[in-house]
Amino acid sequence: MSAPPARNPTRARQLGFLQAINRAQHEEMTRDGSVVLMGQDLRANVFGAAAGALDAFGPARVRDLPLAEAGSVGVAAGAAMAGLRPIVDLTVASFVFGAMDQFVSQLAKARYMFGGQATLPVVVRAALYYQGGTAGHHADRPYPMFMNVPGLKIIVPSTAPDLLGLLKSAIRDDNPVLCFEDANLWGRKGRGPAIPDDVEHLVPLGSAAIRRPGTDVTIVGIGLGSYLALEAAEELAAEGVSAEVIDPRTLVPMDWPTILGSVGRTGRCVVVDPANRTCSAASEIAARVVEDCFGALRGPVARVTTDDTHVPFSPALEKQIYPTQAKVVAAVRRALA
Amino acid sequence: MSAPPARNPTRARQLGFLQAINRAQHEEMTRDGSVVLMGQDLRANVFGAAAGALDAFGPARVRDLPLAEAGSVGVAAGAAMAGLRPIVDLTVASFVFGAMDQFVSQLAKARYMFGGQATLPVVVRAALYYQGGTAGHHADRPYPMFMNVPGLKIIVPSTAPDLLGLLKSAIRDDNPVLCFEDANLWGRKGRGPAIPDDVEHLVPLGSAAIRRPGTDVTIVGIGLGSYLALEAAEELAAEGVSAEVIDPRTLVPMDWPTILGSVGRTGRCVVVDPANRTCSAASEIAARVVEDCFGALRGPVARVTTDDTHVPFSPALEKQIYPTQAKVVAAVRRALA
Amino acid sequence: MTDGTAADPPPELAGAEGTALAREMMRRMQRVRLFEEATIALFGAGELPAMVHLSIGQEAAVVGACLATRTSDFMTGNHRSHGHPIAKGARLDALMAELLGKATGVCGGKGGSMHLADFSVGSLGESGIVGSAIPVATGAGLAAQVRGSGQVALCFFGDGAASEGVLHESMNIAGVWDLPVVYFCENNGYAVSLTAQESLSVPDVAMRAAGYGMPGVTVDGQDVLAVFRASRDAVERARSGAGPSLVEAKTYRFHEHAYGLVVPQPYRDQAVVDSWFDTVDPITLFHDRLVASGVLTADELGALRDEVAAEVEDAVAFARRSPYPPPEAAWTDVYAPSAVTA
Amino acid sequence: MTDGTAADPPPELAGAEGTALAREMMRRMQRVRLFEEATIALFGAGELPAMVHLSIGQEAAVVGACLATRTSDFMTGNHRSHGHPIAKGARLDALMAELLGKATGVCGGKGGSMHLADFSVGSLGESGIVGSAIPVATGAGLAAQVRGSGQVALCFFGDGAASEGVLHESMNIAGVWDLPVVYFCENNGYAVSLTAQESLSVPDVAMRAAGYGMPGVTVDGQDVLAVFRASRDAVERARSGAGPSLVEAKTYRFHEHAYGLVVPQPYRDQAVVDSWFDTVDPITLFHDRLVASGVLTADELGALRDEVAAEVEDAVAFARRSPYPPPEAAWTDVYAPSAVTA
Ligand SMILES: Cc1ncc(C[n+]2csc(CCOP(=O)(O)OP(=O)(O)O)c2C)c(N)n1
Ligand SMILES: Cc1ncc(C[n+]2csc(CCOP(=O)(O)OP(=O)(O)O)c2C)c(N)n1
Ligand SMILES: [Mg+2]
Ligand SMILES: [Mg+2]
Repeated sequence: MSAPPARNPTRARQLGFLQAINRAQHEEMTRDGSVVLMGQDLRANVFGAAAGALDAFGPARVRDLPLAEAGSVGVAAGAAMAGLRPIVDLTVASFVFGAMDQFVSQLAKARYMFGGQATLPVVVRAALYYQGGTAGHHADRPYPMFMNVPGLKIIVPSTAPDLLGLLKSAIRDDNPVLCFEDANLWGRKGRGPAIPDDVEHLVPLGSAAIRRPGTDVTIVGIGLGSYLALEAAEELAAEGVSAEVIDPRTLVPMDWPTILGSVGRTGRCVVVDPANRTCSAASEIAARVVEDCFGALRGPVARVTTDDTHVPFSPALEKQIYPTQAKVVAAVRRALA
Repeated sequence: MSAPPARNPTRARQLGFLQAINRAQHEEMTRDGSVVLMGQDLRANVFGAAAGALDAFGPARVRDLPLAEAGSVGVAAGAAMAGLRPIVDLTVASFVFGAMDQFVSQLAKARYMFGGQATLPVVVRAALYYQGGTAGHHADRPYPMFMNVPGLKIIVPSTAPDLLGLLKSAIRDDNPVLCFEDANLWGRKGRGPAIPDDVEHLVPLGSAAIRRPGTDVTIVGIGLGSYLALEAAEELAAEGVSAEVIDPRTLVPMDWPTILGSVGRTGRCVVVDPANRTCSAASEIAARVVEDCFGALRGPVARVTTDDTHVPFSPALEKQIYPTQAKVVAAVRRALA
Repeated sequence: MTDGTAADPPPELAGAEGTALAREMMRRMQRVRLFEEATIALFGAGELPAMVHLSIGQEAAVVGACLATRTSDFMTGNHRSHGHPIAKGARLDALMAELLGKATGVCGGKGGSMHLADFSVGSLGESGIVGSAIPVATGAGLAAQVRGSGQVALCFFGDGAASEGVLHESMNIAGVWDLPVVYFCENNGYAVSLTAQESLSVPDVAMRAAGYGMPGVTVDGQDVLAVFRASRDAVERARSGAGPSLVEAKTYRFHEHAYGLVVPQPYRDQAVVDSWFDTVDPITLFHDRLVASGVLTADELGALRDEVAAEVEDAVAFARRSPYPPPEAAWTDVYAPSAVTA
Repeated sequence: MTDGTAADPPPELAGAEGTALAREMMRRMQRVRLFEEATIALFGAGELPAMVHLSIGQEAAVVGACLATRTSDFMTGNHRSHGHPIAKGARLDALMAELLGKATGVCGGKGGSMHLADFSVGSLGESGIVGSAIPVATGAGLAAQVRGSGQVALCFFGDGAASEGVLHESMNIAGVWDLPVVYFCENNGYAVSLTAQESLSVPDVAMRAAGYGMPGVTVDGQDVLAVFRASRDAVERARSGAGPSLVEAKTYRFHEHAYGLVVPQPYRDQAVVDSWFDTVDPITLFHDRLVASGVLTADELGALRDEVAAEVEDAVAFARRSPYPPPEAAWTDVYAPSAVTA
């Protein structure tokens, strides 16, 4: 959790994950005076994505929150109903649970229950802080729970350009958007298409990215899972297997045409999802694939997920429970068998 | 929410849903002095399952809780770690969200994170109170969210005998068990095998029930969904389709051998689940079926769920969004196509 | 004044402006009362899809608080939902249509009795999840502060809700940030069957205000003027930038927790409850006070009641003749349209 | 006593029993201090898998509170987790092994630095989720009450955690039910970089006690005896059945929020922080007081420190030579064995 170097426009094309957040927030707060930023330790920039925000936008729009997750999300909901566009930095995804009622009963439902009177342009950010020895209370990957709640949008960007573009779209979106940031990617520099320098680099919510075209199997990879998928695809290419790798980028709304279209072509599907296995995003994708692509399907849809256990502290234990390149390769072999 | 008639042993074989709860709680509290009951409006028996409890077991063991969901579940967790076996009646499943952090961070994780030192024999009960005009804040069916959390067990009984036997097993279980009670079944009398009069009528957690044997398609039905499945099966029988109906009864641990064995025989599967569609229990079952039974599968696995919308108040709207017998029949036809 | 027992009108009700205020207080209390009596009739006739929680007995609390705010101020509340928007100035017809699940309902028939909201009068919605709207009001206060709009947020909650953690989190945030919020507790002595004594570790909810560095007062919730005064002070404080306050009105729920809810075991003495209609009815108390102090005559007050009765009758007729929402409304308003699309 | 500046020992520390208590206070404070200094060294050497939150500077608060309880009493705490079980009497070797993720760790290597628990001394676990263990302690108090065991539950939380809703819910429930719980706030002035002033709407957390009908006191958290006295009163009250209390110790966090956490922007004056080691070190303060009042000599205290140093050294050696858990431990303890099986 050390600070990133200050945002440097000349390095925009090699933008890091935290700088992407910083730039998205900075640009959108500049563009729209109703965007406010609330979170923990923003002034001290403990998590590294808030550099310069307080100086640039002042204490009315950049606020350090007391420890109160339900209060924080609920205050954002009310502020949104009354005209602001809050961004709430809950820092670590394991801290979302205390706010669950506010997510479900207020953020997700208010617009519907009040017949469209309410608009809730709220972005809630939280890092998926797993695989780093932080143990069971800091390493959750809870986005599947939120996928079960209509009314919320969910993004899980995996590249810095995507994070920049998706977060900017999220801030402009009139719906509550949860942004889950895979902390294992904090260190990686941007990849994919070069980022334009202008402030209109937007990635629309609900559009997946085909990271690598292929013909034999579709590997859908979420967050860090998209990298594992790419690495597995390269390993498999050496054996003559051509894998198409898709990063959904947005989980709600999911880009079904891209995913189902791909499986329709390849006839095989593996999903790589860092969430716990049962009722994971992978489960949803597998269920939808078998429901809508059964005719094209030539093998089982395999899920590569975190095991249904908690995150152990000991590094000797922790590394075993997550998806790995080897597990993805094995799953592809199962899907091809 | 009117009171059920007082528990009457001579009617045990035609036990209603609320009486089954009452009897399970009464028998287990009699059997084990460490079982305590906490909930809202127990003394006044507003929800109808607490008749006589206060008189029988006294105010130390039967407690009306202030409105504080996180506090209630967390207090139960702590009491369990210190030797009690609490039953918490949260009344309506839409009220669980305020306690989510306590469910996830304490109830589900404490045993694991403390290396097995903690034992958490806690039962949390909540009614699935949908389809009755209560609108968005009382009609949630949130069990899939909890299925994504290892360490919790989850039961969704659909008959009074099962509720009795599962709840008794849950109270004796050394793990946290969430009991979701489909309120649409409150009015139904017991069905299935006659209930023995003795106090050892136990249904083990993790065992599904085959409600109806069949050969052409497996219909897995959860809660009220198991009745819709049976009714659909009867309708389909008239057309010569033989449907096997399975009620999982426990969602965690799921009785996979029974479900997968059935699909292995029938080659077709439809899942009826009152939860919201995305990341539902139906999604998990479909994903597992396609992963493990692909070779046997002769058609798409169809999910019949509640639509991904909120529960509208107007009766003109509400009835459309849930699974119905007609939707199940249509899904079976899709699966057979 | 014709005899020695008549008092002078209190300063707030003196003069033409005072008379207008008195009228408005009575009008809104009558609106709550007669709207809800109509609701009882509709419930009895089987015209309501689900149970309803009534504010009868609590009219002075909700009206006294709301009349201390402006229409442009914000408000949230709870499952006992009818009184709040009525007192805030919402139209009765759209509220009644909502109770019947009609398309013309204030929430298009999608919210229902526990979840009324009328954004046009600052009513940001009532929560069926007890306590859950408390941070929402707090956030509306934050928006007012950030935008410098001069608006205030009024946050209704019950004695039962006072035990919920979000109240603590909200009052603390409001206290730290000096947000323009008035936390208003309708302490009617019960959370369903649980007495306030059993759910609260202090006799008065207002005693908790000091723990948040804000003023807290307990007032007679049957006295609309006392409630109005305490609320006006709190609203002024909030509007001036001095921060939040807590006002607690001790009041009475005359009816059962909800129409449609049978509580099997008695938890309060029905004879005592019945006597409240004679002893602590806020409308009768105010009526008699207005007449005694010469602000309005019994005839004027009778005429006002008739006006409101007609308004309620119209609302019921409007609700009845309104259509149900079209089937596709079940799936709309889950999301707002997106700004950025592919 | 050799000169006029020496004071008589305070009554708690007088006589043989008093000397034993003083020894134990010092021993446990030294255990916390030296254990954590060893932790810093291990962290620097790259032997710790993740960051650690230290209680250095807060030893008087945690030890004063814990020594007011019995081993059989319950305790919960938070991410700043080492001091609590140490002060409650846990063995250092199993704690240190836990920090290294070893099989012999008190949690089998599955909890780690933020989540120590030693049920054998009543330590029911520390929570990495701030505030989340507060109701757990409250529930332990409930169990003690229901079972009539005479046990008390000690609940540690920070100034940051004081803003969490579960504290309110827990204190209210404890207040209503007169549970034997001592809510103990280690107010070290900061929640990471946020000052207590910025996160709390009152100057003292103890000011909130009145809102729950319980006594609340603020004590000097650097004075182990003052903390002990306040805690003893609260524990006695709880054990007697009179209900919960809130004790707030104003204390100082000498080190950064966590070793391994770089805070980019300074939020406190490092020169002031550095001066604390000289001015408000609870161990130095107690040491000088014991010597001045003739309870223990400097030599005796030096020997005691050496004993503890050896104990810590052994703990480190034990932890280092212990094996990692077997791979399959990743999947055990998710569930306890079931009583009822098919
Ligand atoms: C979170 C939550 N828990 C429980 C309920 C069920 N419930 C509805 S109203 C109520 C009592 C609320 O009491 P109070 O806040 O005093 O409001 P009142 O009904 O007296 O107006 C309860 C327990 C609920 N709606 N939401
Ligand atoms: C629910 C939750 N929110 C945020 C965090 C991140 N965090 C860890 S410690 C801490 C500060 C806690 O402050 P305080 O309660 O005063 O304890 P201290 O660290 O000062 O001992 C924060 C914000 C967390 N662990 N849990
Ligand atoms: Mg009440
Ligand atoms: Mg602190």
